[in-house]
Amino acid sequence: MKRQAPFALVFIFGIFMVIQFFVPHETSENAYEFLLDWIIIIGIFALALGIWSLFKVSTEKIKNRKEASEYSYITLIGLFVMMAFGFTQRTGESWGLYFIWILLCCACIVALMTMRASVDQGKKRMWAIGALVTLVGAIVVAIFDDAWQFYFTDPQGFENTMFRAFFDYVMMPILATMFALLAFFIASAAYRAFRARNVMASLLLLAALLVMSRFNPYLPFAEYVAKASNWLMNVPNLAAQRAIVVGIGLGIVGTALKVILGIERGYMGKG
Amino acid sequence: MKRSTYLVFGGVVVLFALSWIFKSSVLEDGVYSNVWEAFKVTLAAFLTLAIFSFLYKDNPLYKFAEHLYVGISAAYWMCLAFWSTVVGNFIPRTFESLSAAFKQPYQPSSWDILGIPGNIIYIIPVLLGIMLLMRLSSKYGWLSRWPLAFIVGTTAGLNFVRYLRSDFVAQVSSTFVPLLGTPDSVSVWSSFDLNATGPVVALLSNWVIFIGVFSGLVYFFFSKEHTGWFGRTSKVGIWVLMITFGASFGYTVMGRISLLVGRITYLFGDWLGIVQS
Amino acid sequence: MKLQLLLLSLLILMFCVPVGAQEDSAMVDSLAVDSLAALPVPAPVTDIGLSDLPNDHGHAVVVEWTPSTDDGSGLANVVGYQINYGLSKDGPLDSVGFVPSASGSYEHVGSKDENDRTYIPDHTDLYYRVDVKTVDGRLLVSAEVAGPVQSSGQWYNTGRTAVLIAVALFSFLTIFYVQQAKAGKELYIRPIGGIEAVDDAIGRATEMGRPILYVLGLGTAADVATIASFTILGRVAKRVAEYQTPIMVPTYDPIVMTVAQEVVKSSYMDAGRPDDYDEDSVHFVTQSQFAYVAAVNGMMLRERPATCVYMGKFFAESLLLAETGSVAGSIQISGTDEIAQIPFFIVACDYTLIGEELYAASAYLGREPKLLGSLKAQDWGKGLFVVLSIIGIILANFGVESFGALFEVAD
Amino acid sequence: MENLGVIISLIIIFGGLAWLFWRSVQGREVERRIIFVFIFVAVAAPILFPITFEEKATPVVKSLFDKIESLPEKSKVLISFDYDPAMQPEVQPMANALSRHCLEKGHTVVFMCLWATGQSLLTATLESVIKPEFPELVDGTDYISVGYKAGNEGVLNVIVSDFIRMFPTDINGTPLDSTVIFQDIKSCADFDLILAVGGGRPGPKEWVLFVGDPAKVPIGVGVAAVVAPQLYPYYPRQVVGILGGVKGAAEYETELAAAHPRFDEVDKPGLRMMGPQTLAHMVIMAFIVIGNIAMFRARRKAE
Repeated sequence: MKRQAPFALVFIFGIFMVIQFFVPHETSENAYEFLLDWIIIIGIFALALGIWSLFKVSTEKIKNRKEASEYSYITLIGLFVMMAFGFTQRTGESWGLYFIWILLCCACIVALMTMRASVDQGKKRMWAIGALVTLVGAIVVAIFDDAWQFYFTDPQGFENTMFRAFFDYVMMPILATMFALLAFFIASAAYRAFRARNVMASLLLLAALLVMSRFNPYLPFAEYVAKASNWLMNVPNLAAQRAIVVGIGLGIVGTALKVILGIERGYMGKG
Repeated sequence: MKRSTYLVFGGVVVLFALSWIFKSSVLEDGVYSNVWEAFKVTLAAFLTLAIFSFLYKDNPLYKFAEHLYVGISAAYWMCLAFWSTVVGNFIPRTFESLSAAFKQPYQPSSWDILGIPGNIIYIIPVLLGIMLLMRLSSKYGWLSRWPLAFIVGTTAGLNFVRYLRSDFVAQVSSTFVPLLGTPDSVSVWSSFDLNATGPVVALLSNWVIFIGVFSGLVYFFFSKEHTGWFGRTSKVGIWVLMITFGASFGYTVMGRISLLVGRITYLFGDWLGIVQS
Repeated sequence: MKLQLLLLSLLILMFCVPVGAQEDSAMVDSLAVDSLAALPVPAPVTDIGLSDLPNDHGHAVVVEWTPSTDDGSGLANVVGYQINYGLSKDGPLDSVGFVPSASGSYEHVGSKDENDRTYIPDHTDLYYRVDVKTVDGRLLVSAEVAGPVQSSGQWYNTGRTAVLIAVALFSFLTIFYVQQAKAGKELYIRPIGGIEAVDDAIGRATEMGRPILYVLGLGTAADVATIASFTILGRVAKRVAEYQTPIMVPTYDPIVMTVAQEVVKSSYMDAGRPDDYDEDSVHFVTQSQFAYVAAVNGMMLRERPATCVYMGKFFAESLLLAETGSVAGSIQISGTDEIAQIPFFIVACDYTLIGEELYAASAYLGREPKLLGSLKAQDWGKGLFVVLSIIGIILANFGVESFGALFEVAD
Repeated sequence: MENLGVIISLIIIFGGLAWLFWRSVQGREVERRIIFVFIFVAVAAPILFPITFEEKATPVVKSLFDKIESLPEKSKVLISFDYDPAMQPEVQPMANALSRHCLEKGHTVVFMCLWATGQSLLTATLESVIKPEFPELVDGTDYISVGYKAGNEGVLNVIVSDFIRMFPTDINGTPLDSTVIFQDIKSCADFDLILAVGGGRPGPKEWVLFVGDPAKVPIGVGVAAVVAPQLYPYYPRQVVGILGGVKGAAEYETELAAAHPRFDEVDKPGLRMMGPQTLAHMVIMAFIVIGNIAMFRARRKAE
């Protein structure tokens, strides 16, 4: 029962989705939308598991004094502060004691993490008291300060200046810069790997050089280079893509069928 | 941490503060927004440089930016999931009073299964979700396989038919290109004309497409030994693949450089103000 | 800040301009009616035909007509046609759509939701009228109201028969070859470079006393590439458990994390070392693409894995991961079905499984003959593709188009 | 000062590459950080000191330029702005350069758009390019903007035989009948050249199919880089010339500045964006060559 029931579920829902594809009727369509909604809802619970895993791994790192473990504090402070921003918003013009509250929250998180990470019982108790005190302080501030408030029923948090600022000036620049690192890596990868070692590598190298040289204004035959690279991108590329797509399609179909029929069970750890 | 680390860190903080002060004095507007705007721009520039420093080697600045980014982005996705999925997707389908509390228009399901109204059925995914959380318990951990089985089964069925359709059946007819003539229907396939505008080059392109697809597929044959003519065809196949991989690598360079141009323009323009952004 | 302002204003522009421009043209249009009212009136449309849209869930009707004789020829002053519909022949009809000149049909697809503005009831009489819109913005109301017609949903989509046949054929082939394999028939599978490398790479990590990094990519558990990757992970984890080498599996999706934990745990049990399994070896990072990459890159440079395996769905981060891996001095094995990223893996990794090879690897590594059965079926699929293509190409040379139509699949 | 910066950075880049090249002949590899520095300089230098390369116009661009150049004065040209702000960085430079060129040659130009979003971008060109740079030209006599009309391909179907029927007035509400320009323009067939700038649908392709072919008017197009390959099949029979992406714009700007020195001074966004791209591509290609030389030399040494 424990081992077989999940595979029965896989089979039932798999076959259902296959049949659904051929039935355009409203009932089948509704069932389809229903099932997709279910997956999304299960995903929410999974996200909770994920956040728990992030918290646990971060504290374990500190506990085991792994390399760069101090930085785990930054991760968790960032996590909880950003979440706090996402659910609060000021009610008037002034921020009141908002930033004191944020600081208290940070202190509480640090105390909690250190408590979890410390081995010594006495220290553990001390940090537990610290966490409790800051927590009470944060709650008191939250109750008595009415310059800002929590919003759980309406996405005011997205409008929070701090939330926006963290998104625009912390997340976005880092994201764009990580993406921009590719400009450097594409160069170093090209240098390292485009070597005419054998026929295959030479073809790879020549095609790349040809396409890139459409940016060289001093090259003779510039027009033919541009045309040839256009042709490369249009014709052989189309052919290769189609061959790969058909292969991938069949691979996906074959694997999915094996999963539905219970032949492939590796994803449940039973290879 | 080593002493040099502290020194570097201290130096960076001082530089950051100097840049902040300088920036606040340059910006116009009220004093408060001045300082705040300058802080934000300087912070973004600092984080940009911290990520770029990874190119030299792993260092405390990169570690700082990395860990901060992980935490903040996880929280961001969590908030997004709460507002878009829980509030936007789940709550309106459950109860009218609950949707009213979240100021969402109530979307009752217009049909029912065996007389059970649609909104009650939404208890099932919640139960499955709770079963997933059971994996934290060692005794009932096995229950968490059920929701996973549900997800995998549903999506396997979904992908099975959809990929069979889009990546197989629908691809068949697109290879039907004439190889011997009727140039008019051909010309769409080609952009390579060498001013000979023409049927010849277009036809050549069709041959290339045909041979490329054919030999590429032969390369992907697994159950036949790649020897003899079969092996030679598969070799042609992998050559065609390599040419196109090289070409798309070369083609992508342009886009990546544009991204870097964007970042450097931010540093020189928005932050340092030495070029027009 | 300037950039933000610019973006914001562009965004506002994008939203405002169509509305503004629409109003503008409406204003000009009314002007035109005054000054050019003397223009001749184009002929109305004729022969309006109505039918239920086939192969759908209902709530949709196809309207067809013969275009006005002044469309493109004659007076040539027709810009398009406006389609109107209503529930009674005499009652008011609502405008539902507009098509440009020279077109003679319109699919009126409505919502199935009763509260929606565009709702069309099923099994109810509907009436349609097609009006002609002229260049000076006038609408010439047609006298002919066609109808009634009823829309309804179907139980079988005839446009998808080609897929049904493919499903039947493929399932038959797969089951047939799996049965053959179970019966003990030997199936030949050609060697695949990347797969042979996996075992060696695990051995290398053990010798060096360094961990193995396994990246499942950005796919969710809904992507088959990720499912294939789970099987490969199972195999790798089992070997790792036998050699007692640490494994690190940072994940991007929480559901993928739970499945991966399950896989690794079972593999350790199969290897007879359940106590060595560390739950935290498979952990969640974040659901943001580049934050995930930043963290994995940091991990590579700090833990210095001897081997990095990337299997699953990858996007722009492929090259970031693979280049950092090479800085860390790891042997790198990759496999993805994301076509745009294969070039980067080929360039930066030691071994790359191209597209379908990823799925083949998951069957191959399972080392169970019955898993290989599907590979044989896949090969038959490719063979069939080539044969059908050649038939189609020969027919295309003789101008036969109908063969291609057999493979068109309805939406 | 600026020239000095350009010279110094070019010396650094090419001098450095030459040094690495010499090293590679001795069979020595380049460390990855050096590559990173080169890429950074190659991208940053042209941003700091606008380095522009002489873009030699490829024949597809050159033929469109020559067409406009060779038309007799007072020829009638139609320019259509069929794009939205997302495509703007790529195609607006082309639209500006083409407008400049036509007006400088003394052609009468009619501006219009098939995209509602094109109207504001058209206004931007009128206000920031045409009015300041051609103060002597009169709206309504030398050029005219008729704006946007809803109807997509339907509009093209009509204007191919009767222009004023679709656009009775210009953007200011003046009846076109009363303008000087439209005294001898009745339909699209009366234009000597149509320039379609855009990248979506309806766009250049629709202009070719619905107007260029039936009315036998030469059409020149400016498109976003991703769409360019789709238009090549129409060149040179149905399309006079194609400007593809930033590169096409840059080539046209160079050609324009060479033929009409007064435009050497104006901002050339196409060329400006090409600087970092060209340098970075050249640096990457140079490194590929260096890597191969190093490999072959090292291999020979080992033997």
